[in-house]
Amino acid sequence: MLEPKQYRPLLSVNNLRTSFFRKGVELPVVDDVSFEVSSGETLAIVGESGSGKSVTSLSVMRLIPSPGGRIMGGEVLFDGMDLTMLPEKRMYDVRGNEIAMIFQDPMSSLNPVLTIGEQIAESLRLHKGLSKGKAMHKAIEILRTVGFARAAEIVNEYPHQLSGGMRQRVMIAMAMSCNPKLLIADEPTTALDVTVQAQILDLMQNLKKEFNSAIILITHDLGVVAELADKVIVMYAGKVVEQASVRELFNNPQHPYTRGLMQSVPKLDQDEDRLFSIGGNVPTPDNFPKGCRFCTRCPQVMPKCHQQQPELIKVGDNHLSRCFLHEAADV
Amino acid sequence: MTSKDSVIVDQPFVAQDQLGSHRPLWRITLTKFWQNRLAVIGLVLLSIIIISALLAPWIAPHDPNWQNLRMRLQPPSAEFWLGTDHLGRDIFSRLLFAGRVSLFVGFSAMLGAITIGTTLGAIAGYYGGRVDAFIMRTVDVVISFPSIFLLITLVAIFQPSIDKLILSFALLSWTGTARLVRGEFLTLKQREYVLAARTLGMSNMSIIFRQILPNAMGPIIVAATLAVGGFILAESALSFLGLGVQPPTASWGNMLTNAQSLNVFRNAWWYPTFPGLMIFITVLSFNFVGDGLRDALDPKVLER
Amino acid sequence: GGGADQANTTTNNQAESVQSSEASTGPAQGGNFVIATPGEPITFNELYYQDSASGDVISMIHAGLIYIDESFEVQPFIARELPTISDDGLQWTYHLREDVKFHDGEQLTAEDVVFTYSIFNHPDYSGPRVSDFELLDSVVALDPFTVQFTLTEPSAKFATQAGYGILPKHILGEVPVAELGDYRAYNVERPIGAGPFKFDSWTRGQNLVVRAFDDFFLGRPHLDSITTRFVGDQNAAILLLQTGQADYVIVPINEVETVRAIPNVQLESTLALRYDYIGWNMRNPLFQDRRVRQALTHAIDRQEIVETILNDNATVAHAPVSPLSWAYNDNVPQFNYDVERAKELLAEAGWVPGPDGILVKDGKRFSFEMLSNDGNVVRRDIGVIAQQYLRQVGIEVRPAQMEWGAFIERISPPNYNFDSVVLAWGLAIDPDPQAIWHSSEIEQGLNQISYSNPVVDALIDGNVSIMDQAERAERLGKVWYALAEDQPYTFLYYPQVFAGLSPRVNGFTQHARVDVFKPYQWWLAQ
Amino acid sequence: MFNYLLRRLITVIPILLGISIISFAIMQAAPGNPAVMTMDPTISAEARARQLEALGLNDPIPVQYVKWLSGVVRGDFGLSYTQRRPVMEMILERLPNTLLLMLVATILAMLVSIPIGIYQARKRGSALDYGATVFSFAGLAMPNFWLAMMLIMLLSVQMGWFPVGGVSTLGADFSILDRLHHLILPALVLATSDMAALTRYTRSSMIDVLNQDYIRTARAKGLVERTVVYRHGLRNGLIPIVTIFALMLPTMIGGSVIVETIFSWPGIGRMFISAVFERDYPVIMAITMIAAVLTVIGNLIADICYALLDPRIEY
Amino acid sequence: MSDSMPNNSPLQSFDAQGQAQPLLRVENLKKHFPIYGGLLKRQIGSVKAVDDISFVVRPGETLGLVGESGCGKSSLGRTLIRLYEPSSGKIVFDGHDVSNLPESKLRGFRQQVQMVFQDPYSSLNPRKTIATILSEPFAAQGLYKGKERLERIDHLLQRVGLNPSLKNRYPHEFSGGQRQRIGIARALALNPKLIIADEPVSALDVSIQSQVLNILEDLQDEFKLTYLFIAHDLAVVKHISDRIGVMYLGKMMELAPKRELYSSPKHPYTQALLSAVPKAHPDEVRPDRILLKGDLPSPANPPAGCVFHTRCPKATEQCRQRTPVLQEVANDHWVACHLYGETTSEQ
Ligand SMILES: Nc1ncnc2c1ncn2[C@@H]1O[C@H](COP(=O)(O)OP(=O)(O)OP(=O)(O)O)[C@@H](O)[C@H]1O
Ligand SMILES: Nc1ncnc2c1ncn2[C@@H]1O[C@H](COP(=O)(O)OP(=O)(O)OP(=O)(O)O)[C@@H](O)[C@H]1O
Ligand SMILES: [Mg+2]
Ligand SMILES: [Mg+2]
Repeated sequence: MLEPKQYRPLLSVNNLRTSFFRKGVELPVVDDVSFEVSSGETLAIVGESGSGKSVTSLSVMRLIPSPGGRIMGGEVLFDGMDLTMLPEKRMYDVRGNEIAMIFQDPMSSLNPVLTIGEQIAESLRLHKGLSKGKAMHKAIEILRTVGFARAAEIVNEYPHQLSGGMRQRVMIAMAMSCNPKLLIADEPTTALDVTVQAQILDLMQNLKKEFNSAIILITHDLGVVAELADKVIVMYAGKVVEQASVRELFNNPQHPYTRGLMQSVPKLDQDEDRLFSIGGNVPTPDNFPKGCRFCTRCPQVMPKCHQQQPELIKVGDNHLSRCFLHEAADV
Repeated sequence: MTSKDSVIVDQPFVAQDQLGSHRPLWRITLTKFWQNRLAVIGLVLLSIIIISALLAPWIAPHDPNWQNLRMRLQPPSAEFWLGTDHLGRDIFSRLLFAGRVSLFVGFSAMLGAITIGTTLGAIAGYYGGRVDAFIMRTVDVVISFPSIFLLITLVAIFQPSIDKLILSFALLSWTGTARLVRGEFLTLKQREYVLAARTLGMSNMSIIFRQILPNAMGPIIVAATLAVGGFILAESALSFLGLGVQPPTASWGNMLTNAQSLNVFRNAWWYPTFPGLMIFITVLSFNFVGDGLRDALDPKVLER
Repeated sequence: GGGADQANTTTNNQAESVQSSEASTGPAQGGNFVIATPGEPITFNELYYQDSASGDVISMIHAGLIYIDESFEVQPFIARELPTISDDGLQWTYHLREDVKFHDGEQLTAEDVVFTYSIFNHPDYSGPRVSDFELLDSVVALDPFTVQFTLTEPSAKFATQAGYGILPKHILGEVPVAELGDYRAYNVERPIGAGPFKFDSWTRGQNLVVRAFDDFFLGRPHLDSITTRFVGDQNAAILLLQTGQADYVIVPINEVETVRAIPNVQLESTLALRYDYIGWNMRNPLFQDRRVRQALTHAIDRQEIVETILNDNATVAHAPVSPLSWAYNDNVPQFNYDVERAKELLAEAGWVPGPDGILVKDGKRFSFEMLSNDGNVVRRDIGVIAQQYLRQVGIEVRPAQMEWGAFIERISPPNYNFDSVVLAWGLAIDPDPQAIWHSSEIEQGLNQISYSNPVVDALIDGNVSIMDQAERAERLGKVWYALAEDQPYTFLYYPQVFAGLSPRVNGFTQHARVDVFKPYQWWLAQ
Repeated sequence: MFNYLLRRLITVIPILLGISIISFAIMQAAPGNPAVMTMDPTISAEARARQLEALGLNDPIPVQYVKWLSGVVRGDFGLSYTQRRPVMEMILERLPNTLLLMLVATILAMLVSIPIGIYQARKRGSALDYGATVFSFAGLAMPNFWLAMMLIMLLSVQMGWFPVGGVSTLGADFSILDRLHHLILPALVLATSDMAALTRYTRSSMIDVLNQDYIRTARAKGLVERTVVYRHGLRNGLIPIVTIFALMLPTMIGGSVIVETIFSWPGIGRMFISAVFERDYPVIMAITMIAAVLTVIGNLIADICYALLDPRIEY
Repeated sequence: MSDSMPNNSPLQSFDAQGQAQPLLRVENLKKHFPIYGGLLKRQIGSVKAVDDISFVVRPGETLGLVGESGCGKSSLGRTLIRLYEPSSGKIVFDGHDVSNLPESKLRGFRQQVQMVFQDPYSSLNPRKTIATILSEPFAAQGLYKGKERLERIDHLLQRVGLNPSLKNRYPHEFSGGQRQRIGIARALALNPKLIIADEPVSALDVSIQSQVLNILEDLQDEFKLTYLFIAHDLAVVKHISDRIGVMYLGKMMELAPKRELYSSPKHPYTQALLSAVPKAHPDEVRPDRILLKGDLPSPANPPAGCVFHTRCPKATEQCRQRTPVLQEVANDHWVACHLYGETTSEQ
């Protein structure tokens, strides 16, 4: 799927650094993150809670809550333009139109006082200049594509009248309404039950084929990654620790964290006697270790790890990992 | 650092340094409070006011009730720092003593209202059912009472006195607290730590007092702080109508009663100004502090 | 005598010059005169009103047989002259003017007078004037313009009681007396009188307008109309005067200086027909000893109170009679400020200082409550001031204030539940001391402090039958003497009343007893 | 909706009954008989009895209550002790003035506080936010009679910009401008504390709302900030504010007592004060009940608005 | 006690199967929450959170309970531990019927059955130190005093892998995983026989989740604990349980030993549930997903007949009409579905 196409990424994030400030202290919540996504490609970002996945995606959208947070450096090249430099006015045209986003919690991500129709039509009227009636028409149409049989009625209903799975489908419909080139899905299924998650994953798979958009899929569920992603980056404490194609990552995880992560989840088709477990806790941004951020929990920690930050190192085709172990192996 | 116990083989990293520095609750609360500039200003002002009221007998330069009719409405001077009133009494000394009365009224009424409100609210919220329904219907009635009208009627027809004033204030203003506490109890009793306490076989009383109440204290304290200011203001309004604390006992409110005269307003600006200012500053400070406490005691700080 | 000469007038210089220049050209016609007052009237029927706000409006609308002038002399009004009184003092005959018309154009005749005065003694009459007419036996019209009153006993007092506004029989004649008090069609909505002004409109809470009555028997008033503006309180009234939105306000004694300071405003004043006092309830053993009461008066510096609190706008009182009255007599014992004397008297009465400095006798501390009503600023302060004065002689006073209703309740029969009270009496024109001082008034009347002195009783009995004023004055002088000596009250002072007038007001006469006096003489400079 | 309204109305009845019983009881418990107070102490016993009878004061207290209540149901609050005329009539003369004052004060409070509150929420930590915060605290701490007196002295007496009181210029023809001119100061004083409170509430409610996920969604859609704040934020932010409006009604009625007295405003607040001092119980009862009804209506309106604004509420 | 039981009850055969007497036996348990509404706030219906459920828990085993959100797992757990009053049915613990014991007599039961909660943030009182929280079980039951109590607390902390020196800290100073361990320590304090764990790892990150699961397993071995383990993550349940019950809309749909359940799920709902789990590896090829249509019906108004029939791909007319009964279709494998043989119960 990747090879024959001329490789020109739709989005390329280079050395992104986003920080929050608490009492004047900078908390580098996203630190030196780089990745690329092309049309038709799905990039998954995995990592534990607090590792900076959402902040990364919000940085792309330039929706970091401010005051409090700020993009400190790096560039976000989308279709050739650097979004971090774009005037706010131009950003309005990008958001929702060229890059759309869906969020984790469908319960709270829809405005409770506006009807579903109003909320979907809003984007269409704004970005596509459709009239009120036309936009509503289009909204019904999109709702059909995301699997609402009763689309014509749903447009007049309010979010609270829908179940979680339905709301998430509305969110997806809203995101897809303007045919965005890039869709960012921030943990779109985490809050949902498995059976509903299956419906949503199914829907996303179909949309991916249909629209040929690029997708950034944020999740902490490796199963979802295996199901949907083409490429994966693994984040830990604000840093990308490993990056690879999905097969490569599952077959040949390099970073001790990725490996630990994979071993610590119980699997349906295996009978493990005892789970592997990464001890300790994820460090919080106000006390990230000085060296490798994983050094406090790493089973293979070396003295060097406490001192120095490792770089991302190429460990295979399209496979990068941030660990001193690979250096040692090279030497 | 490693656990001595063999059971926990894979826990080598539970290190203290993972936890950051040890921050007891009061320290967090204090720090948060300290960050609120207005609240700190309020607290400082309040402390000054309360302390000087407490120390009134020692710091007042004059007998607050000593009249010198030949020295009526004297402007502020070295002898009378804030001037004299229409009976030649020293306003500064009276303000100090009046502070005791006003603060006493405010605090006592607050204690009454908060006690009633907390008790009933806790019972209603914790036990629910009929008790709850009964208490909440009572609240509905009392809360719909046009309380100022009732207050005026009450104090007017039963000769006003400090204790009746306090009682009326308390009886008419516990409803807000009751609703607040009930709401807190309704949510808190669903908290898993309360359920846990129940599964441990704790008695209802311990659960109410040891598990729920401490966690509901934040909003109660805030309400209490704001209430004191409210009552001081209410007393002054009644005093304006001649129905507050009765002379010769001085309260800030009734010092203003005598200052209502146009003559005083025109020719003795200091007389209406200072008691008014005291009320204003005190109430303002209570509100500042209450607001600061609201943030500082916000349980969200602790929950994540 | 010696009433009117006590009244004085102070006017701002500027205003005076305006006034004098206008005076030469004579009164101007027209204009709307604005009175600002906190009180709103209740009824315009003089037989039923009790409040001064109603009284003020009634003075504009109604006319009586006689009126009492600013020197407290009785003057004929609808009557052509003062009544002729039979030798036994029982028959009083009034001759009416023949040019008096009601506002609806009907002629006022003797029938109307008879009609009006018959109501007082009607068994169904429930108004507040019953006691005034207990001695009235009958009233008849001798001819269309002559009325004769017959009394059961001679009464000097009756001379002043013929001032009630005459009601039109042609309108009220059919109304049962029992319903008259609540007959709103007349009493409130459309009062018809023979006075100088016709009722025009009443917007409650805002204002009441009366208009000049063209056929008023003394000629059309100078003013076109008088508007009484109802305001929230005295302060508001004074502010209206200052901002030129009112022409006349009654100035409370504690605001006199305020008004005096307003440029161009005229301040009129006269001694009020009133005295303020502290009453000692003799049901309480504390006050049963005359020496104690005298000591109490000695201990309070009334002169200082007058000079300071009242800004000298009052005169120290020693007896329950106004200096304005012909019955006034200053030959009475005076108990002026003398702390030592007070202490002596208390010691004589057996009071000795206790451990805390408060006097004790038979194990009882000299401590009592001094009640006043909250409406009155000055009287409320007096309680506080008295507390300090009496403290000097070892007596503890606990000042207390009550809202007026509750206050009256407590000091009136059958409760008499008080130790001492700060209050004032507004006096009637006739100086009869019966109602307040006679021991027969203890059970039901106004003798709230339960004063009882057989000598005084005897002097009071029959005083009203003495038709000779000088003779009666002498007798009353003895009453004043006895009362002053007994000190059932500490007589405080006779206050002045003040009227604040806008600079354009002319022809205003200050009267000690009524706020609205001869409004038909008022006029406004253009 | 109809059912909901009906249900709410039904719950109002016991509340009003409770209030009336308590008020009635308090007045009965008061020492002495106020009706007697207005009578001449020297009148005959029969005349007195007759008057008491006429006022219905000879009945046992529960009977008096029931009579009173049955009158009230028919819109008859009895006769005023002092004025001897139907209380209802007296109230109808005054109530419109009070309502007008309250209405203008409410509008004033809304117009000032909501935009400021929103601005504060958007520009948290700005100088203006800080300033408005201090101001709204000051508004809450200011005794209103005090403020009223200061404003009169300053703006009416010293500067002469406003009349010192009353509803309209004497003798002048009716004009809206003149009315407004008289309304501004009393309405401002009446509105002050609510204005302050409302500003605080709007601020915190909007801060709350602007932190919600759906606001982030709206931003992610590319909506301009104005649309995000007003279309998506305000509608949600207003929902809790509606409750504050309901709470404002009773404080405003209460505030009218003092404001009307100071500004010589002929409303029920001022009438209440005179009635209290004259112990005119029928008037006191009537005004208390009317204030209660207004309070309850305020709550009702709030509930209805709540239901209208928030589609999640089921009725 | 057993004579009150109907003959065809699954309980009987469970008993017969079990090596020992069951630790917990649940018979026809219902928990209905009333719904109030209408003009007079009368009860107008009820949420059938737990609707006629019967099963046993054998000593020493882990019984897993799975099901989608809102299917009544927590309600069941809380009713079992008598946090909720059962609407009807019987709870027999260790041979004693505890379903109707008054609050005052529950003390003994409370010592033996404990609960671990889902939310590590709300399950510890934020205003109390860890030491206080852990001393509460002893205080409530009047066990141990003074120094001994403190020693116990230290011991408990060590058991769950926490440094006892941290005991004077407040919950907010701990991470989610650590808090969950404190919650486990509290449940362990009274040496219970049965622990009901209501989604103890759902709120935790994957890497932390395994720490807690391991501790639970270790403790079970050490103290011979019995678990009722509630979760919605099928993989986690499978990892820790011996037998698994699948719930749907307040009913038990299938109950079987874990391997049996995963290898040959019988109930169409179980089948759909299992097929919905995302694949563990990108290369994995699986038969097509069984996508359930529609949404979970409201437990206030469950469908008649089989509650699953509205979404069941294999539903027949009979499913719409009759409620299937849980019956044994293979060794220790129980299913409530009309596809497996005739049942007699009529609705
Ligand atoms: N508005 C904010 N203010 C301060 N810190 C923030 C804010 N938003 C996020 N952070 C911090 O940034 C870090 C990364 O947060 P982020 O939301 O990106 O994590 P995540 O990987 O998306 O986690 P999750 O899986 O929980 O969604 C966290 O430590 C968080 O505390
Ligand atoms: N206290 C309660 N009062 C009323 N209804 C309740 C109560 N507790 C739970 N319910 C209802 O009972 C049903 C079952 O809820 P329960 O919490 O037992 O589900 P669950 O399976 O634990 O779900 P989850 O996976 O979300 O925890 C739900 O519809 C819920 O709304
Ligand atoms: Mg996130
Ligand atoms: Mg649950």
